[in-house]
Amino acid sequence: MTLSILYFGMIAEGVGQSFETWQMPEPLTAGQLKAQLLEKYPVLRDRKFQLAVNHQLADEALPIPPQAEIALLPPFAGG
Amino acid sequence: MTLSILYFGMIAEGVGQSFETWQMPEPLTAGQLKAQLLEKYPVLRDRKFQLAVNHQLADEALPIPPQAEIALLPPFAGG
Amino acid sequence: MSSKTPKKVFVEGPISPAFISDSIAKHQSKTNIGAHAIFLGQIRADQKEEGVVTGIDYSAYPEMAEGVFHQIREAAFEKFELSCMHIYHSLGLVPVGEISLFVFVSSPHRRPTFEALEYIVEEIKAKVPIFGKELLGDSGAFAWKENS
Amino acid sequence: MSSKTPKKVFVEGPISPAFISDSIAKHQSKTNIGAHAIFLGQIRADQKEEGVVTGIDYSAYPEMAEGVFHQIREAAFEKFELSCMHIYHSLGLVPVGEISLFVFVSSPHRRPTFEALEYIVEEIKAKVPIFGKELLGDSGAFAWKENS
Repeated sequence: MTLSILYFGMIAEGVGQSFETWQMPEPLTAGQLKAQLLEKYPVLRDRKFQLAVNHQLADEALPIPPQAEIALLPPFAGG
Repeated sequence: MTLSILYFGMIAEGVGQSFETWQMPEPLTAGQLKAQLLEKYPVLRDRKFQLAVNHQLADEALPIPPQAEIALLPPFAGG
Repeated sequence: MSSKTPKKVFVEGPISPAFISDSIAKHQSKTNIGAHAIFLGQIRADQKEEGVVTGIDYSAYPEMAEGVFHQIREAAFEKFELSCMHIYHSLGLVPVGEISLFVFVSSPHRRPTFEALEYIVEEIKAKVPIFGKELLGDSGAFAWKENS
Repeated sequence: MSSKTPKKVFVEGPISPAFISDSIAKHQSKTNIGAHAIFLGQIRADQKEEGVVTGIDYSAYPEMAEGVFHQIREAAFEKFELSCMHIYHSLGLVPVGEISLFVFVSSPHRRPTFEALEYIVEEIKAKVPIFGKELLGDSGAFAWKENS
């Protein structure tokens, strides 16, 4: 499965990019994906963010569908 | 003592004028003045109004000062 | 009561959208403000027994009304953390669809603006000696408005 | 969820007072409306460690944000007796003193407008993926804004 991963605001600043694709050999949950992201980008350990899967906030148990659009969202600042 | 009496809105419409002066031979309270107004203008018995004395809402026990400005205020409709 | 002189509240006829945007624009130089809240009262075409409301003819006891507006201002500044407050109310004829009340509060933060806006509008409706004659249809009929 | 298509919320740069008065004027033909309430978010010149805020550069996750705005709209129409609701938010740079958020609700009566205004603003602050980079002083320093 191929995941699109989007980074926003201070998260994009931390990882140095706003978009990439990941090839995942087997199904995984949002929590497992988050662990892999923290491993690849240790800078994320110090930053608050939420994970959205296909435009919905996801809790850790959510299975990631194939071709999902993943977004790492820092704290909101609208208004 | 001479009182100025002001009528507003549906009260002015009822009594047919918006201003008059009354000569009062002796001191009286707001409640006594109200009784005299109802006697002179029976139409007021069917209309809701509050009495203001010198720009302040008055309860019935308030003594009317000499030269006071009295106002008969129908229900408020601001906004 | 403070010694500030009462601010002018009454305007003749409807309050225009351009007047409102001018008021907003005047606050853009006040860079401690983070939030504005605005209330507008607009004349509704209510159906009454004698016909549809076509406008409201407002009158007031101005000397007393200005004093009550001043008290409402002072109380609101006391209760809420406000940077600015403006109140405008129409006198005379305001046709249906036009604006007769404009309340405008500003603060560094949003919460005081919500609370102050509601407080001020409710106080005005309950305490200010303003009277409204609803004009009905085109027969010359009218009814006296009463706030609930 | 209704089948209505999401309304456009994002505007490029600040929201002008003229845009606000145009929105107000467009509601004067809706003669069942008796009350409008408006919230405006304005950029504050806060003092931070690295300098004074001179503006906020807003970005968003637009595909998700439009969906969340749509949910907030639907929920507000469900909860409150509203005739109209409009929400506009800036993207890109909004300088200090300028307006970045414009929420506009209308109803036959005043009470739903107060309640809906506060509900919608709080929901936007908490749930919409919008991000803000506060520009500080003129050294190029910045800080990321976080709603509380």
